Amino acid sequence: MIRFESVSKSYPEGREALIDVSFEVEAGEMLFVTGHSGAGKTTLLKLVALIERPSRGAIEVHGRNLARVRRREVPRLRRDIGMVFQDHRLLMDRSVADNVALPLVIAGVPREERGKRVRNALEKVGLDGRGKDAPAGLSTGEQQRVGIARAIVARPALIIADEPTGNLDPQLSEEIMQLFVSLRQTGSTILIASHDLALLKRMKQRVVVLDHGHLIDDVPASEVA
Amino acid sequence: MIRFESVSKSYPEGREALIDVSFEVEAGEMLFVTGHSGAGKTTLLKLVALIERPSRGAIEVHGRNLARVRRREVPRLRRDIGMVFQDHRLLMDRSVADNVALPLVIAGVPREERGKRVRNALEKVGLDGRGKDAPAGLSTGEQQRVGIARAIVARPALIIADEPTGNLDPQLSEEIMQLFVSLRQTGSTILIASHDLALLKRMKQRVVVLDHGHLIDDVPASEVA
Amino acid sequence: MSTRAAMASSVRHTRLAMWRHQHVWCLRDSLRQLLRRPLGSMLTIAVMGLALALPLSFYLLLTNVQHLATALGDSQSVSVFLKPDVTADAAARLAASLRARADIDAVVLRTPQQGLAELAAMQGFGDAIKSLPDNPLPFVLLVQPAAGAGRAQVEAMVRDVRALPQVDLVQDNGRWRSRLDALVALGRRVTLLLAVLLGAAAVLVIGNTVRLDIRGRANEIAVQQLIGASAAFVRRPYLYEGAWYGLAAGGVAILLVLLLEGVLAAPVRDLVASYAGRLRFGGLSWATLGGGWAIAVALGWLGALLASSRHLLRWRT
Amino acid sequence: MSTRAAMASSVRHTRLAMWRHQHVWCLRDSLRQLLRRPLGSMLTIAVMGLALALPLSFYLLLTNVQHLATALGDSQSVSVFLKPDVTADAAARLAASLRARADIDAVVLRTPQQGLAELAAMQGFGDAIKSLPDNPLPFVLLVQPAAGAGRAQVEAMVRDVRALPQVDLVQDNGRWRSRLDALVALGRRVTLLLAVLLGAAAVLVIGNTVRLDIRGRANEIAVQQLIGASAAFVRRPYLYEGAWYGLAAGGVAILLVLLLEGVLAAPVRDLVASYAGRLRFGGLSWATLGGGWAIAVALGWLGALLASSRHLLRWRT
Ligand SMILES: Nc1ncnc2c1ncn2[C@@H]1O[C@H](COP(=O)(O)OP(=O)(O)OP(=O)(O)O)[C@@H](O)[C@H]1O
Ligand SMILES: Nc1ncnc2c1ncn2[C@@H]1O[C@H](COP(=O)(O)OP(=O)(O)OP(=O)(O)O)[C@@H](O)[C@H]1O
Ligand SMILES: [Mg+2]
Ligand SMILES: [Mg+2]
Repeated sequence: MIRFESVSKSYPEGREALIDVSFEVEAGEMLFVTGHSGAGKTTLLKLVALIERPSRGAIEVHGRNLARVRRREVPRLRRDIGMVFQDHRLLMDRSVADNVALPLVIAGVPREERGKRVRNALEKVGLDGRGKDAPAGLSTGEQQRVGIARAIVARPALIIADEPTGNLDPQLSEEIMQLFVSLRQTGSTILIASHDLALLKRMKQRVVVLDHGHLIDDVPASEVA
Repeated sequence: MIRFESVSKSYPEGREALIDVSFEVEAGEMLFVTGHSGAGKTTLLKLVALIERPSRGAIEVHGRNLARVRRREVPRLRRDIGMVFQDHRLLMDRSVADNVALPLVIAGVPREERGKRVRNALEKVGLDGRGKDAPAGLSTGEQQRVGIARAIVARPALIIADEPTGNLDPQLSEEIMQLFVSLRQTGSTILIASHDLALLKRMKQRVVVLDHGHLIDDVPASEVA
Repeated sequence: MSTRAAMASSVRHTRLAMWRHQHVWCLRDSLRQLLRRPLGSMLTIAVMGLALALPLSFYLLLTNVQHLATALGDSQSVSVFLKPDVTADAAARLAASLRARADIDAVVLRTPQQGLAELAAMQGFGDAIKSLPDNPLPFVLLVQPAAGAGRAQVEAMVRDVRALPQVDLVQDNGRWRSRLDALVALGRRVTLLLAVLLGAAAVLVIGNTVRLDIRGRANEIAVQQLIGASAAFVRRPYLYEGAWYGLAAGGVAILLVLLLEGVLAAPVRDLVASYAGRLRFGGLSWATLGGGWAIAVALGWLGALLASSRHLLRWRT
Repeated sequence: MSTRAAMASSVRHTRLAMWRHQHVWCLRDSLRQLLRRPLGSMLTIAVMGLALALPLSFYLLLTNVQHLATALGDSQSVSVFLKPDVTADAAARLAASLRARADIDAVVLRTPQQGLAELAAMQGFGDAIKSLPDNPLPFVLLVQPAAGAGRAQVEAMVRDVRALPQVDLVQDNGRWRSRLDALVALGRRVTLLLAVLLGAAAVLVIGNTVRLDIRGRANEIAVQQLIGASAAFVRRPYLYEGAWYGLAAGGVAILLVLLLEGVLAAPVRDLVASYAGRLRFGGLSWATLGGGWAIAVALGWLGALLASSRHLLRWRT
């Protein structure tokens, strides 16, 4: 599903966020990316979603070499990816339901169908009945869950989540992670960045560890303890 | 320094974020506020900083009854508070240094003095040399540290931090918390909301616990284990 | 129909439905955005309406000046005063010979009697002149230059006529008329210039508003793009917005012009009262107003197009 | 100086320094914000410049129409044609008696000889008239109504004069002049209206721009307020911004008007060539231009003031 081959990424100012990173994720697999603040976790996810382009190396997603993707094809590819952003990225002047519905609007899903699927997604993140609220009227953790609902509402083949539990208490964090695990059972590939080591240990999934842009460890699910 | 007396806060839509909360913080004391997502932690901090007003009950900060503070006095009171926001609240179109300098500009500190103090604050959060970068060019954890630098740069008597380590890895989280503890030694009163129970246990400071708006526990520093 | 054709048609149908759902959403959404800040939208509409009303007003004024010029008659004519000793016969012969010229359309012969009567009527002391023992006036030929003759040709003709032995004096009435024509032409050019300038201003106003609107919603656009919205999808509400601004502003401009017509009609009527109904105040035709309105919508759309294209280039992904 | 006074002075000094540091920061900052988006700023300035240039242009045109009217002379005068049998003596006596009236400023007596000479010169067939055996024209009195007399008073006077037994006919030249005056007055009113409308439009343009700018920077404002910035501090850069827009737009407007002067001067010179230098094209004075510029700055400031006050009310804390 995803293959990184000696990928490096340096930002314009010469900062090297990723250095010679290689790994592979099978379709339907779940992978955690961890590492210290500034290690390059977000950069790695951004490369998969075509938000950034690698400086060197090749990335393959869904059998496509991302280097060959032309700019006008990007939107279509992104529609197959559900992404949870570290800073939520909600539209503050729309209701929670409108935020969650956005991927469906972009995909041209009819109105009634949208309503149904939005309610379903909000229920999954524990925000049933808050569809009409403004995001500003939610706590940060609640906003984070709206972002998660938006990422899963269109049932994408690939889900990318950047620190999806950074603003959640330990118990809710575990619930949300379990939600991702259950999505995996419906066939989605899932890629999650997180620095919550305690949580990762409990999830017992494959973990890759970044350190100053280097991939320093790749622990299979069976060895996580 | 801070006294809450049977404070309740309900938001316009009738949601009760805090219910009958009472506690007291001495000048120079450090207090953690914890609780699940949506428990009311942010609301509590907002009341102290006059960002929200209580629905019932009285709040006293620095000997002033906040109910008696007129609107045009608010800015002056806020200048005595350094606040770290859960969503950072950086100005994305200014450099990191400009962001950190903002409280000093508002206080009318001369230019050279500003530069010195900004460099000093950035150093404390481990971002020396990144003053000229744009916040968009920082990882989320780095942005969070910019927010912390901005809160402490004007050496306020009261520091309020909302989830200041939500985007930081365990090691850096501890370093930042130690920074707050050290600020306490220079006489500042410190109020921090966090859901990182493991971290709180290690810090060994007083903790109050919120649950659905109720203050359900108040653990003195000596009893934290 | 083969299975493949049926499938292709079904896919096309789905695409169309998708596209329709997007458009319906976008229509509602852009209208909601405008209504969300009624004051700001009204400001923009008022400014653009004013910018469009001005060239229309000038066009209105100019049309009426042309009316005036036309009503004042085809005064391109040239008066040829013959010497006092030229007889009626000789005058008629001369008139006929001038009529034969290619650069002359018509020649009217005016007798001394007609001239005296006219002079008497004009100067207001008819009795005095009528009591003259003898008519001192000569024969006069009113020469109408060929239609479409330029100023230079008319003046060449005047020189020719002036050189004739029977001619005492030639008075070229066309001069003031050509001056008025020059004035109207100048006015027309200024109006055109103004229309272009203010049309551009209208595009700028809308473009600027949409641009600032886009800037204010940069975050929303970025989010849409991150979620997989195409450039066309992101841009569509702004184009609708521009067209709607144009529609409203065009309406305002037309109202303003109709108002101006109403305000001007009365004083102009008084002003031209002495022309005894030969002049009337002409409003703009419905076709002109409708065309202006359509142009307004197009300008709004154009402004939004420019603003949004410039903007979308910013986000490289 | 007591210790307390010294301390108070020191505090005041510090306050002043604080205030100065804030202003310097804000000046640099608002300029930087404008330069950051040069195209957008230029658009706004162009639109506002155009809005300001229009009333100035109208003022320019109107000034020149008034020039024209003045150059055409004080034609409020009334021509009084006496009966043919009135003698020179009787005419002089009548002139003297009219001069005594309060509603008449001056009376000029024109003899039949002068009238004939004038008629000859005017009508272009001098020889014919000069060869008349007898002068058929009467004495004429050119009566100048009292300065400041209204139309009604002049007409009452005309009625009086018309009733005199010696008078054959009264021709009131003032009529067309009063029509022109009415036209100029109308033009002046239209220009004033336009100036007010377009001044308002300029305020709206700036206000709208600043408003949208504030909207686009709502997050920044919220952050500043959370950190303890006073309303004045938050508002200041926008006021500077508005004033700077006004300054630049005023400059543009003045350039446009000077350009219009340049463009119009040549054709107007041609147009009035026949008036033999009695007319000249008058530009706007430097005082007018300077005043216009100052008003532009004030309008920009005002627009920003309105936009920012409306806005700041939104954030209640
Ligand atoms: N502006 C608001 N309008 C309406 N409801 C609000 C508003 N802000 C917060 N709330 C509600 O009040 C409750 C408490 O919110 P608060 O932000 O204080 O929670 P929190 O403890 O900070 O949660 P988190 O850990 O997720 O940040 C939540 O249910 C939230 O939805
Ligand atoms: N747009 C950018 N321009 C320049 N430098 C960048 C940019 N984005 C990230 N960086 C830098 O690249 C490095 C890796 O950033 P990244 O966001 O991938 O870290 P991260 O692992 O997600 O950290 P965190 O846990 O704090 O979110 C950091 O040093 C950061 O400053
Ligand atoms: Mg990150
Ligand atoms: Mg919170």
